[in-house]
Amino acid sequence: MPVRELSSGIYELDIDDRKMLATRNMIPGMSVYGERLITEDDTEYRQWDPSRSKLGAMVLKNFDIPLKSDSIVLYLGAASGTTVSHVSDILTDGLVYAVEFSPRTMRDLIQLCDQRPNIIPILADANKPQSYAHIVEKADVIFQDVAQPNQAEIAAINSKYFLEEHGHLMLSIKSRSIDTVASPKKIFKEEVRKLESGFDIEFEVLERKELEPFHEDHLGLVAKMFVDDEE
Amino acid sequence: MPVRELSSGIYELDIDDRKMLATRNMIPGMSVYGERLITEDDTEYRQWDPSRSKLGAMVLKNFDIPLKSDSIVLYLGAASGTTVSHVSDILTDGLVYAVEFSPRTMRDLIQLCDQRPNIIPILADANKPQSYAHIVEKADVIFQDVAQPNQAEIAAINSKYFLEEHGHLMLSIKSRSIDTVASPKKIFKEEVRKLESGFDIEFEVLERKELEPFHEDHLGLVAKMFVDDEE
Amino acid sequence: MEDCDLFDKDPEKLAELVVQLQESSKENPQSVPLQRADLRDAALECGFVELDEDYDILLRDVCIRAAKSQISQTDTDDSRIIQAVEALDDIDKNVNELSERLFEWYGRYFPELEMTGEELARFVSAYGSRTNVPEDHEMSEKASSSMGAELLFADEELLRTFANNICSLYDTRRYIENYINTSMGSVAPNLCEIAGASLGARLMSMAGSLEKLAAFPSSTVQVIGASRALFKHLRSRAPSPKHGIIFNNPVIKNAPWWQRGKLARALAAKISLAARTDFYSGELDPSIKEALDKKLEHIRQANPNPPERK
Amino acid sequence: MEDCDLFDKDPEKLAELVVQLQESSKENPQSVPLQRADLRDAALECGFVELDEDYDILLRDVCIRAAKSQISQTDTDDSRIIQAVEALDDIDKNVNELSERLFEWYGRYFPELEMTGEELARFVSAYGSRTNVPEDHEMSEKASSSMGAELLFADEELLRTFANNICSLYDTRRYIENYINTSMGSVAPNLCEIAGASLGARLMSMAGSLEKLAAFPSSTVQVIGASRALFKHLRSRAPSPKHGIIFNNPVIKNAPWWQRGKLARALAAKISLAARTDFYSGELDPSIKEALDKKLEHIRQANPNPPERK
Repeated sequence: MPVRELSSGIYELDIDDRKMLATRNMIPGMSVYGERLITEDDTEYRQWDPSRSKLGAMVLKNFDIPLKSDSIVLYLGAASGTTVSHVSDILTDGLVYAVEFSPRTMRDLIQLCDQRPNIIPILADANKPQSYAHIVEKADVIFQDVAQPNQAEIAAINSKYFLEEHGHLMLSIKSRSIDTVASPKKIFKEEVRKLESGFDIEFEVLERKELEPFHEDHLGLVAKMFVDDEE
Repeated sequence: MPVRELSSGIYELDIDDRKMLATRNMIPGMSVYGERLITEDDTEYRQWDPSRSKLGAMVLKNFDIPLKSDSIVLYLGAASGTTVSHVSDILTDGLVYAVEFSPRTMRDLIQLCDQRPNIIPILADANKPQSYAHIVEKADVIFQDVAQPNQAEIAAINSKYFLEEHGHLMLSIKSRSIDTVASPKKIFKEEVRKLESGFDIEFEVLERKELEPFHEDHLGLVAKMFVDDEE
Repeated sequence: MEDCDLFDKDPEKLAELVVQLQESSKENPQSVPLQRADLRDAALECGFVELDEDYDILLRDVCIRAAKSQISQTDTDDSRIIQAVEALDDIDKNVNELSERLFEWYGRYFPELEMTGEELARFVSAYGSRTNVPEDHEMSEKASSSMGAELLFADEELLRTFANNICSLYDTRRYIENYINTSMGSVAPNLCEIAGASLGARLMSMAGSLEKLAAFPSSTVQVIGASRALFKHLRSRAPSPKHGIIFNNPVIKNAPWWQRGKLARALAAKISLAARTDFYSGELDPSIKEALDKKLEHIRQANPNPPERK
Repeated sequence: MEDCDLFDKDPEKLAELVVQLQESSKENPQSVPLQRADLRDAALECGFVELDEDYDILLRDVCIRAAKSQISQTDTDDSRIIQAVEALDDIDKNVNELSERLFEWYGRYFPELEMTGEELARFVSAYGSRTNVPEDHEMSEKASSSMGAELLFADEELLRTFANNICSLYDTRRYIENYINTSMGSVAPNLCEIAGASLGARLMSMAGSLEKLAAFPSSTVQVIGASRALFKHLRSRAPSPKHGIIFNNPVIKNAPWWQRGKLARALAAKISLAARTDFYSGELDPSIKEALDKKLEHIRQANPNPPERK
């Protein structure tokens, strides 16, 4: 079975002539959310379903994924940990701070944290980064997937607090959380404009693509902060 | 409130500028299937919903309805008696033989018969008229609404047994019971052809109209038997 | 018209007569001539009734009695099993939904429990608050270190009552299953032996009756249940069905994939034969099972390996 | 960096500290400077931990404990009532479905009974076969002349067990209702007085919490529940909703149609005020009810007659 590494810690497996996205399972034998486990050459892989993960979809949409094995990641909108578990697989020497707002969802996420040593759970509102600024350190990558109307603003204030000077912001923008009526294209344009010049920090957008067919009306985006010399 | 008699025992009421089909309630104060009761000039009427009754739809589609107050009616496919109850209202001096095949449905129909003296229930298969030929007399009108593939044939054999020489056959043909794939128009044409010349008795079709918008893919039809001199 | 005297006017007896006549003429279209004496005229003529209205009243009374008596006879052995199968399905569906609510509700107090369904309901019913879990219980450690909230007494009582309801429904479920197993053994012994009690009952339920199942060709028996899944598939997003419910039989389910089609055909043929034997004789015929086993063995031996890829 | 000595390495205490810091800084964006000491560097520098990995392990332990402790605190008084309301809805739905099955099943044996729901379940549970209905029972005549089939003993036992399950669910339903009534009186006394316990609980459930309900403008309170019906209307063929659930309050429901809009606005305003009072003070304030009654009376007096048709 051919295995190809698409990006650091992210693999493409060929099974019965069908390609499958996967990460190496940090806890062999343990399936997190019912996903398939495949063993090849003594290594166990976990299937990564791009239709259940914005990050997974971004991989298949050929984004340059800035995650390395030793990255520090701040993950905003961790939900019950489907994607976080794959990030955890990738960060064999790194750490992911997983922020989630709903106590009910955090309950499931904590069960995942109990098994995996590189996830740090934080029950908090991503709108209020000051409430977890005591704990979270500077991050190489901020990944954000929150279903709120002010997605760009949340990205900006968290980047101000936590993004390393040369770090990357990865964003999944859901148009329907911002406006249920307006056209997604128009919403995406406006959100990109905000990121580029709408706040007191500015971003350089490196890549942007819609995440269809995996996720309808979602834009994937990777950006870097402009480093302000005055600061 | 204006009341207009559309046909013998069938009324159109004008309520708040909306027209409503109705019959005079034989058992005042009693609603049979949750339909509305309206009293005007000491007479109680029962609303007759054409979307729940093929016969009701035929009235609103301006068919010439051959029912008189003293008619003898053979009703094939009586179901739980929604339409039969209105026929019973119309036949103040007549009688309706109500044939139904399903014991479960007959249970409900019998509750109706217990209240109304002019309905005679018969639990039998309309495909086998000989099984109720001991009981049923010659009828002025045969009304048939059965969801079976051989609808025309059932009409023919029952007419042979029970229809008066100058009596009327009223038929509701459901195309989807005959063929789920073929076009309703084509099916209706073929059924009419069968009635006109497909059996050892022949019918003269007096009126035929589709029952939309009250019932989709249903044809309403009124016919007379050709009286065969040899017989 | 002297026949009149043969009958008395007892509606009960007349109703019996009507049912008998109906039954005896049902299968024979020629039994009743088209040109026959009009019953109403005859009754009036011979003075059996005096007035038209008397005839109407008597006829209606007789026909209502006849229909009622026919209805009461529809409670056949197979129809009772079918009712039980349908009740079982309803209980399954509803007990699942109630169990999910219990899972959500009790999860606030012991999220680490990882139990669902009956196991969860029995646990909550037995212990209530996780502080009541005995030390030697395998969940004891999880209970003491749980992130769940403290369960107050009033809520504990509520949750236990609710869990008891769910346990009772699971008990009833089991009771109905036993009923089906027992009844199938006497009502349809051959079907029971060939298909198993549960699958046999379900086939009868989907066909509508043992009589209808017996009338199906075996190719139909093979896909019974698939059309239901097909509707479900079309309405919701359930996966599209490949086979009828007979594929739940271990003979098929545990077989390698390349043998399944052939085994299913053989099984369906014998199920069909078993249903017919049950309907017409009602006696267990061990030769059906013997023939089936032989046939299945033959198929297995003739197809030991998967076919080559084309 | 001498601060280090102030803390010991007990993860439990550190977790408490984390939760405290989080709570205290939540509402104040300026409380934490952008340029702040890196906790990891500081911890390593002052020797609080020796290695990077030690820091990771400790931090994770502390954060998991903090999150768990925050979760266990989410079991608030209003959230318990909301759980009960949701359980009530689930029980309603499922007990209805099970009752329909009992109606269908028992109908074979006593179709004339004309009972449904709890009444039917109590009847079947009490008598089973209709031959057991006592002579002085109002159904006695119908029972003896029924067209239903004879109920055999095995089926009777099954039906009674099933009916008992349904009765127990109705009992639990009532138990939960009482729980909601009692709890509402202490958790949200004003909301309870103005809207009634059941409607008040339902409003909280739909808003998500007492806090959220208190934050809604009264115009929103007036239509809570309508959007739910709207979704239902869009998905299935349910009728389109006209009003929110506050229209279930007798004040509105029993009013003539031309007064309803005005009364609903007044009621919604006071419900909103009541929710706020409950959330911020928790004490019953009788003046809200007095003001509401006055306002309602005023509306009734000012609009005695239906408006003229245009």
